[in-house]
Amino acid sequence: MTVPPPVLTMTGLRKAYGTVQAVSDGRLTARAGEVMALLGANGAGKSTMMNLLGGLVSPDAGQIGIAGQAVSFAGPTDAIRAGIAFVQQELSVFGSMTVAENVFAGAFPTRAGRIDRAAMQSQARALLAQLGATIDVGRPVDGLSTGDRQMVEIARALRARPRILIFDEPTSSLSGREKALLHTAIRDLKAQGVAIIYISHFISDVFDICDRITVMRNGETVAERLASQTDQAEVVRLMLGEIGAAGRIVPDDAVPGPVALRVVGLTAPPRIREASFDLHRGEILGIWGLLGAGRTELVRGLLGLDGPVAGRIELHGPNGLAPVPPRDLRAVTAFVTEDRRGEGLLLPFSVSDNIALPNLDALSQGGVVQRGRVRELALRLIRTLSIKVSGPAQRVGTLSGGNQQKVVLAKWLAGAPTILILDEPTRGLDLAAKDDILRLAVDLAGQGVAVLLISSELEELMRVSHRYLIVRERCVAGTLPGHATEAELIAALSAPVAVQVPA
Amino acid sequence: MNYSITALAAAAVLAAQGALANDITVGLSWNSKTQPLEAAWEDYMKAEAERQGAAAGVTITWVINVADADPSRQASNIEDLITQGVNVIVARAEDAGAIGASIRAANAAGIPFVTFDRASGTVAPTAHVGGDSYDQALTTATAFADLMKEQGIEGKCIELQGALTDVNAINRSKGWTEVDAARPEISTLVQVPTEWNPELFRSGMANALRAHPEANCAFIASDFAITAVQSALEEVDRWAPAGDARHFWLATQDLLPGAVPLMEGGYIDVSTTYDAFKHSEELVRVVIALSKGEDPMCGPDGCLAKGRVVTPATIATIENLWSKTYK
Amino acid sequence: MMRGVLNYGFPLILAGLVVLFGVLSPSFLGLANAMGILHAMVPIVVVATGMALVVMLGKLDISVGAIGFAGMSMAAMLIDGAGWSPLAASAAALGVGAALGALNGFVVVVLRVNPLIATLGTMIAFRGLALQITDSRVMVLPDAMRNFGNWTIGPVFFDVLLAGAILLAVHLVHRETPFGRTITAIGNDEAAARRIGLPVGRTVFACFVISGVLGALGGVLGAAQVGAVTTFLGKGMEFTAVAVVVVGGISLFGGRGSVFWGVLLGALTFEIIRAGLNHVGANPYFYQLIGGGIIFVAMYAAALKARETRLQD
Amino acid sequence: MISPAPDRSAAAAAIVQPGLQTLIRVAVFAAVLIGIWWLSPVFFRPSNLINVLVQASMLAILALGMTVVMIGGGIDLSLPANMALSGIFGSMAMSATGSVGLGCAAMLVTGACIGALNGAAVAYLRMIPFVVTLAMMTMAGGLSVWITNSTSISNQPEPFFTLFLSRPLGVPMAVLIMLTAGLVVQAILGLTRFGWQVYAVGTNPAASRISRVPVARVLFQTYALAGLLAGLAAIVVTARLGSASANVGNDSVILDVVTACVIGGVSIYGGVGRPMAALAGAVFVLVLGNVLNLMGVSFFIGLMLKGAIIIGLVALDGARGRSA
Repeated sequence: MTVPPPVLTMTGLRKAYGTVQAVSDGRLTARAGEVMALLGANGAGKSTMMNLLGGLVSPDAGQIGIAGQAVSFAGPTDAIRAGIAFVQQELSVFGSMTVAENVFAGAFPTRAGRIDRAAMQSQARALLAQLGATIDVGRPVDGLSTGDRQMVEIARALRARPRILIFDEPTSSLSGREKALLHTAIRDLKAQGVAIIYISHFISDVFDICDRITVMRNGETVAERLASQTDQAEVVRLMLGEIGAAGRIVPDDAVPGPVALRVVGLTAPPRIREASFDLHRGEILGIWGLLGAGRTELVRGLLGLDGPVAGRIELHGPNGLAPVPPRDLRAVTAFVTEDRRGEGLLLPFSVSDNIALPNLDALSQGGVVQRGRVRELALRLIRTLSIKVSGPAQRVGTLSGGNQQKVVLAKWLAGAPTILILDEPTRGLDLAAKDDILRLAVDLAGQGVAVLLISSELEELMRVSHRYLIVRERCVAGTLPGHATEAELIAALSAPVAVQVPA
Repeated sequence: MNYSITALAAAAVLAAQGALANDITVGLSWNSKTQPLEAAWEDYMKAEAERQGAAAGVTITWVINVADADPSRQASNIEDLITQGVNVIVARAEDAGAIGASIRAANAAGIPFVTFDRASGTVAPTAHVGGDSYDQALTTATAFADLMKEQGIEGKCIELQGALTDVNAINRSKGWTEVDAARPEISTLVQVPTEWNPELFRSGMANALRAHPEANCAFIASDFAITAVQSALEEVDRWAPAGDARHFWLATQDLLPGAVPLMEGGYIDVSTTYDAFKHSEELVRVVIALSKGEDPMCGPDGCLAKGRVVTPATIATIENLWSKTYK
Repeated sequence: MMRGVLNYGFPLILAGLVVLFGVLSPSFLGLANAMGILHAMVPIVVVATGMALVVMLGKLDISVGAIGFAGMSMAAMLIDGAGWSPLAASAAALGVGAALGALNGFVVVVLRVNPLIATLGTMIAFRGLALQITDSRVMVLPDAMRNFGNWTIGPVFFDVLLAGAILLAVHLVHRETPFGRTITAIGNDEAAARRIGLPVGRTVFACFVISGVLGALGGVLGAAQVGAVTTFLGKGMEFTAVAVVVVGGISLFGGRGSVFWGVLLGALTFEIIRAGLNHVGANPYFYQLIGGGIIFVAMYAAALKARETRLQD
Repeated sequence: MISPAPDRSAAAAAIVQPGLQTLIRVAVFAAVLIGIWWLSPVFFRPSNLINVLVQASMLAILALGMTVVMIGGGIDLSLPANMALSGIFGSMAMSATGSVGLGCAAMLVTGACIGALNGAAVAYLRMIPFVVTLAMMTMAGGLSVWITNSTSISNQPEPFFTLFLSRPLGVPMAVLIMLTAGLVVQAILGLTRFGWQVYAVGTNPAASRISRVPVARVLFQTYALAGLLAGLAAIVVTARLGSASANVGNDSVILDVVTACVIGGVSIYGGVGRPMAALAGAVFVLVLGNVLNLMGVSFFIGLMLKGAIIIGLVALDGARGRSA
């Protein structure tokens, strides 16, 4: 096959948000009739690249060329005019409107000011057919499956007859069958000469349909490979970079304590499928999987934070393991969410108030909060966690990320939890802060707390995990012992798995 | 909103002048000002104050505030009049019950309190001046019954009541019902309360007409929104002057400006005026008497200015009828 | 199944009410009465039609009653003072409505004030404005205007046809035009609508203007029927309009429901009860209580419905 | 991907906004006071100041209730209607039994129950506060009108009046009740676990839930407490007017209540506000009215100004609301 000239060339792109250099050297090309994968761990700069391409933000430096012409986008509409279309991870469909209306939202064909439904429906039907989807274009989107909704979204993107079509995490909420359909559709588009950029954390998908792979890390494009000339392991290594040799700060095979938490067949399609595992006292169980594999969904489902879940949760109580509702689990669990600003903290509140909130029962007498004790507690934790603040009264919103995260931990530690769940606890923190947080987790484990740790950085997982829980494609694919090597862990991610269709 | 500052300012002014014995300040508290009637009252009062005041050698200063139909606001307004220390308080009550508290307060402060137009349902004021709404209904109803008799018609009537929070509305209903019971010529088919809301005057009348097609007359508790009734009658093609076969016999109260031309045109058969002029005249008389510490000589129900019965025959000739001249 | 009940519940209740009143007072079932009920519905139908568009956005406009009062007061002043023709004055009233609606739109879209509070504020302000210019007096309108308000063509009142036409027109605009579909899209998910580049701000603004114009028209038609402008005009109409829309099954979360059927059924429910109680000579103090009860039931149904759809998504 | 851009603006909003608002509020308030002093020094006579406080008492107590609900992130339009109905039930109980205590209890209980109904609908059925309380307003109003045939009940036993119209230490009972209520509510919100949770829920329900705050229960309680305060307002206003009737809950009252809260710096987006400030807001609403009257501005223009003030202050508050 002869290599067609690139339709899109992005070179030497730089973009900084305030002090943070989101993209330092972004390069990306896309060719008509090819699928280019864009991979990278989170924070690698993929989203920024796409925002640049979509005209949402403008680059500090570098060029974007389309069909050889240098272009600069003042806004999204310019990008659209240039033939660029997005299929966002977050679906933008309108439940009470018909499929056809959704496809044409924003560009309805009209006759004498009135929507030409006949034309709209036939065109919508054609677009969906082009995707190999057979959906009644006259029915409302309410009640369509997620896969069908995605098809509607793609059809809308195709409506503009784009030359470049970007899929951002298209399969993250699709069932296996739906994913298969999507991939066929993408192959068809490719055959029709559309240049496709495919962003995904599902490596196996990438190798399933992509011709080329671009990998970004820390804001730089580190490699471009032909899919046929690389393998999953190499790609993952490129994404994660060289794992620092920093030694483990926990013994390889600590004798696990008794089971603190047993999860059996936890299911909440499409977020979680049949997850089962044990969590022991005094161990740090590292949840290892790529972003989007369902790690966060797993722990949130466990705590019953996203609506009802099926399956059984057993908690170690006075008389052994006993089934409990998620609510009771919440009562003994410290949960450090990945969304620190949105869910972890009340930004307008002071440090001490944030620390006090989950512990008000202990801190109040006859319903009255004992300010003295609150201050005492805050000061103690500020000291023990060496949080850098002007005082307990400082607003959390004004703290640095690392110190904010320490406040989150502080508010939980006060309650002496038996289970600690850390979801990306070190995201966006500097090295020192990262280290503090990890050591803290280790100390707690040492005191008998059962710790679940989610992290996209294999390095830090490898430093502190007693065991690994491998999460892949929305389900628990197995566990690995603490002494597992980097190679084993990476292999575990990319090992082919039987696609399970959710009940 | 209350006017405490206005009051205090006035007080300051008075103090500055060094109030003379025969200079009196009258605090007037309107419950609301939503009809030309109030405006008419106010103007007549001021005019009469000049006239009678001159005669009695008294200069009257008015301090006026409005409560926008909110009883607690009216209480506030009256408290302000008291703190200012006016010589007499005149109030048209929004709420027949709530005004009692203000009367109590005035008594405590030793300020004579005159309820105007709407009597207190609880504590008795120093004096009450108003139209005799009960007598008003009696005279209208009687005149109407006579008319029916003379016409040889059996009047099957619809009664459109006012708001039942309003003493006048209740009195008028009472007066009509009594005459209705006493006179065979008229009978009431249905009573429709309206809250004084024109929309309900129209739809209520229309519904009543459909429910009782045999109806041929109506007693209307006030004709301030008579056009609403007109609409309802036109709907069933019963809007025609007396003499026309389709004529629907109407007895109204007040004969307010909107109604005057309609009576002149023979659409309204009987009405008893609500004499702003006479009320004001009587009020000023009472106020001056009280300011001199005299007994205003009121009847058991207060100093009531009876209304005058008006018919198409007499409307042209009747004298100083405010609603004829007033706009 | 629950769904079905929620959707067809009110028509059923409605039918039940008609039968009940019909039995209690045979005259209730006549054609004349039907026409009378439609006639009495006209002002609220027009106002609720505008409200329905705003609710479809997932927002509320509780200043409509005040706008109606303000617009009509202006018209009455022009007729009274400046001797304008009723037609010209009514046009002016609609102009006032458009202007005040635009003010609402500005406050909501540009100043980005929560629509409830925004229109709560303008509601007070507009009513104050109207009371100010009329000095809160009763103003009798010329016969021409009242005759128009009660003009019948055969058995049908003209303003019923007018209101019907407006309701239908707005319904079609909502169903059949890009503008209308954009409204529904915003009501479904404002963020998504922005993401895919729909003209959110412009659409919201336009809806508030339309709501203002229809509010004023409601005021004009209401006043024309009784032939006078009093301070009662439009009082509490905003709340009735919201109630009508909710009872008509238009979701307050936005995006769901039918303008035509929603407003029609909602308005019928309230007017049939009022007229029925009139016919059977019931204690009228009862109305408000029943009214509130109906809103509450309707809202509860709406909440359940909304939760159902949320679960589906 | 973290982008600090929103962080900065959020922080900015969090810090700058309140300062700016307070500044503007203080400026307006000062202007008004100077205006009064210029127009009528006698206003500052203690007797008149006390009088203004008495007149503000009902509004202020309702504003306290609204403050609690607003800080929790909701709104309760039914407060005045609730007050009217509570006053009526209480007065009926009183005149039936002759027991003042029972009557007052009846008012408080009625108020709390109506509030609890609102709370249940909002917290557990997840209905929209505005519409729930709107419907409650209509129903409570309808009930008052119906049971009283909109006549007023004024046969409360004399002790009731002697008690609530008394002036211990020369301070009218109404004022004492208002101030006590203000301090108590301030204490509840500022010192108790419940209070802290109310602020938390109003600020960020999701984060509060994660932090083990019983969000639904807290919301429910805010409405119940507001209802209780409506009952208290009923006692004060009934004593003051010497009668209870459906029309004390007249529409214009709810608008004054919202105005008082907004002026007092309570955020309609939740999480921000001080009861005593709202109380001051209520007094301010009355004083403002006085000034307008004094300057010969009609009551109706006053309405327009009130509307403008609400929108203006909320627009200022907007940035916070959006960043939250």
